Amino acid sequence: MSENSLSIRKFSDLANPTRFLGLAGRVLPWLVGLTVVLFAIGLYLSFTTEGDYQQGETVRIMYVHVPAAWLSMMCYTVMAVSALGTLVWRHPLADVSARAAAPIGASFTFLALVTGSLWGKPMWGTWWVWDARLTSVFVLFLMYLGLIALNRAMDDPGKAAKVSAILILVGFVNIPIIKFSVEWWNTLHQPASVLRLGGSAIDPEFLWPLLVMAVAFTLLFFALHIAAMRNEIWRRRVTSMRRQAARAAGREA
Amino acid sequence: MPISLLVEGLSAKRGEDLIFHDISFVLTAGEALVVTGPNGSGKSTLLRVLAGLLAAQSGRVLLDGISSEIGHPREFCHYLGHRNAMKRELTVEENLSFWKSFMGDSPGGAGIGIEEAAEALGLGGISHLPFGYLSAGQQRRMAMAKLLVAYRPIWLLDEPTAALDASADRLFATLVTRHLGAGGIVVAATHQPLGVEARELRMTGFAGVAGEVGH
Amino acid sequence: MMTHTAYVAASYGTAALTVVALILWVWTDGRARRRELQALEKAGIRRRSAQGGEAQ
Amino acid sequence: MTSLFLRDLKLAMRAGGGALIGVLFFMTVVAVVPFAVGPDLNLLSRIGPAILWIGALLASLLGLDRLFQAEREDGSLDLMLMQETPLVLTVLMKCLAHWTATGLPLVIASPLLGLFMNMKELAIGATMLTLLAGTPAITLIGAAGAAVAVTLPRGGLLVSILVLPLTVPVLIFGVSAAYAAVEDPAPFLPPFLILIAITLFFAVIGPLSAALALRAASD
Repeated sequence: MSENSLSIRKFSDLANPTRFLGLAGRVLPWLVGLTVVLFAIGLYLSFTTEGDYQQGETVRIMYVHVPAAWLSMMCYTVMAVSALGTLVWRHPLADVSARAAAPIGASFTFLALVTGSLWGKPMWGTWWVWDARLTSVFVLFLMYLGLIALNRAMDDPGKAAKVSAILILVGFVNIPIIKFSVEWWNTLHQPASVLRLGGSAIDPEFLWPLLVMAVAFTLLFFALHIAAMRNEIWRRRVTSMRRQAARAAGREA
Repeated sequence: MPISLLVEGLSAKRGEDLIFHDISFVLTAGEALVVTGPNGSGKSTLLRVLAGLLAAQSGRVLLDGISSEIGHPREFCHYLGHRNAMKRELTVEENLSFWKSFMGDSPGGAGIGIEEAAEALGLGGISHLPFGYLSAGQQRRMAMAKLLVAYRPIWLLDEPTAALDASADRLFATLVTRHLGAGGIVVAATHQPLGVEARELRMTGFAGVAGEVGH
Repeated sequence: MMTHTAYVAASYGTAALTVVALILWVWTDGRARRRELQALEKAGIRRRSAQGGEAQ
Repeated sequence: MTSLFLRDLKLAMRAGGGALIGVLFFMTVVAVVPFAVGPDLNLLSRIGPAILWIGALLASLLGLDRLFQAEREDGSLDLMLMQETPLVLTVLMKCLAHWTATGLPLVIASPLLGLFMNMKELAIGATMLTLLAGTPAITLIGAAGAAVAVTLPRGGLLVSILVLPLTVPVLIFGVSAAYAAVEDPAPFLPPFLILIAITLFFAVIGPLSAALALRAASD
């Protein structure tokens, strides 16, 4: 009970944007440093470990592709949680978080698509197949872009917050349906894809660099997300101060 | 050579209705004409005909005393309509500098700087704000700053002071007076007194009945 | 296997490009906002909540 | 004149602008096609250029109705009508800005979508080239439709209906040039040159008729 209230207090402490800015200022340098170190280790590992005897050099693409794909999904989850925060708890930072995450999520999804297609070309002989997994990632990408467009279309952040939160949640509920229907759609026309890499269990040889890179990318995401949230808070302050300036100019005259 | 605006036997239709008929007047440099009359009497229509935005049914609008060859008198006119012709998304500065360079100056004068123009309307220091952030009165005043950034000898003003408070009203009156003093011509449609020495054209609002020019 | 190296290089290259672009965007955005805030503060505009916070 | 170009670009980029929407619509429309026709790569690569062209055509009609309507709503159009600069030039400038903000991104995004349609590299390049040459024609002839519908409160759909039939020649020669590049016997250049000629022709009659319509619609 007391533990619960403590956690609630911490949670609402974070709700104060000024306090968030202070915290972000302290956390960011550490986060950035850790990210750089992990990337250095991850990149070293991913280029020194041996290539797969079947896939050759291209297996190294996995070390950026898999983390990017993982982040594309995690970012949407972060946005969905933020959307819940906006609608249910009315947490003032939730909407900032959702708004800041959208471009980052779109970038990582784009990265996952591009690296996936660069991996697919030598492996499958084509840049793109309308395979269930690829297709759902592409749909996810379109959803990110739609959310960014929605955010841009409304200049009042208060109004935009609720509407885009609703859209994010609708999308989140829809993702499993999309995935399911796409899988069903594809297997209807084409035998199950043989183009999955999960055929053989991942060798520890590949596991280590993959893990390190995944953690590094995740930290990168959080660093970017916190920095983007900070930017968004600043942007809103600038907006409110400008409105205030306009009002002040009216009073003087 | 001072310019003058000649209007001869002007009449205009909106759809099938004759709004006004056979209006004639001559305005010489430094003169102002205030067009008054009840709603729907054709004040706005007259201004739009003068601005070349509506074709006249008969009659013509001429400019005298212009040395250069001109296509249409409207090119020497500023038209301040009901709408402000400013983009909410752009800053005041971006709006004004666009109109300044797009409109250019008529021969015989030069527009003033943007910050200077905002200053003249009592709104200095906020031209970096997006236009949409301003209140209705401020927006109207910034739209008036357009009159100053690009030089036109003739100002056509449609209800210019409708959204303004008393002090802004006076400010605008001094601007109009200064424009007249520099040899400009002003035609304004208004309900309120403009606060400027002007002739008056009363529109009766009676289709087909001419207005009378009083003093 | 030669071309495979090219694919690897291309994918790492796009990854680096995307990440750098993202970082640059966040960073320049932050700097522009901070500059705007400073300009507004220099113009003598304070947030009302900030004034309240100092009074406490 | 450049100030008008820059202002319209800025407006498109700013919040609420239409620069992003067009590309997004393009991508969504093209991405939906495989769901309808099935993921058969051979079929997709065969119909790819046509699908890209239809997507680009629909996407460039999007937002065209606001070209003059937004200017009319805030009174800017009145001032543009009054200036010494010929209205035709003003319209042409607005078209160029509109194309740069909405048409050019379509051209840039088209290779990516070409990959999704499993098109050959040559086909992708040819389609991109024809889009680059052909999409300005859509904007230019669309301006005439936008000017005609400027006073209508719900002109958006009407503009599309008015303009789509006029863009048929663009579609015909754009697609046939794109196919000619891939299929050997047909030469690429003749349809492509006709496409360019159509664009140049529309660059004249589009702004001219739009300027006439704007003058006539002014009230």
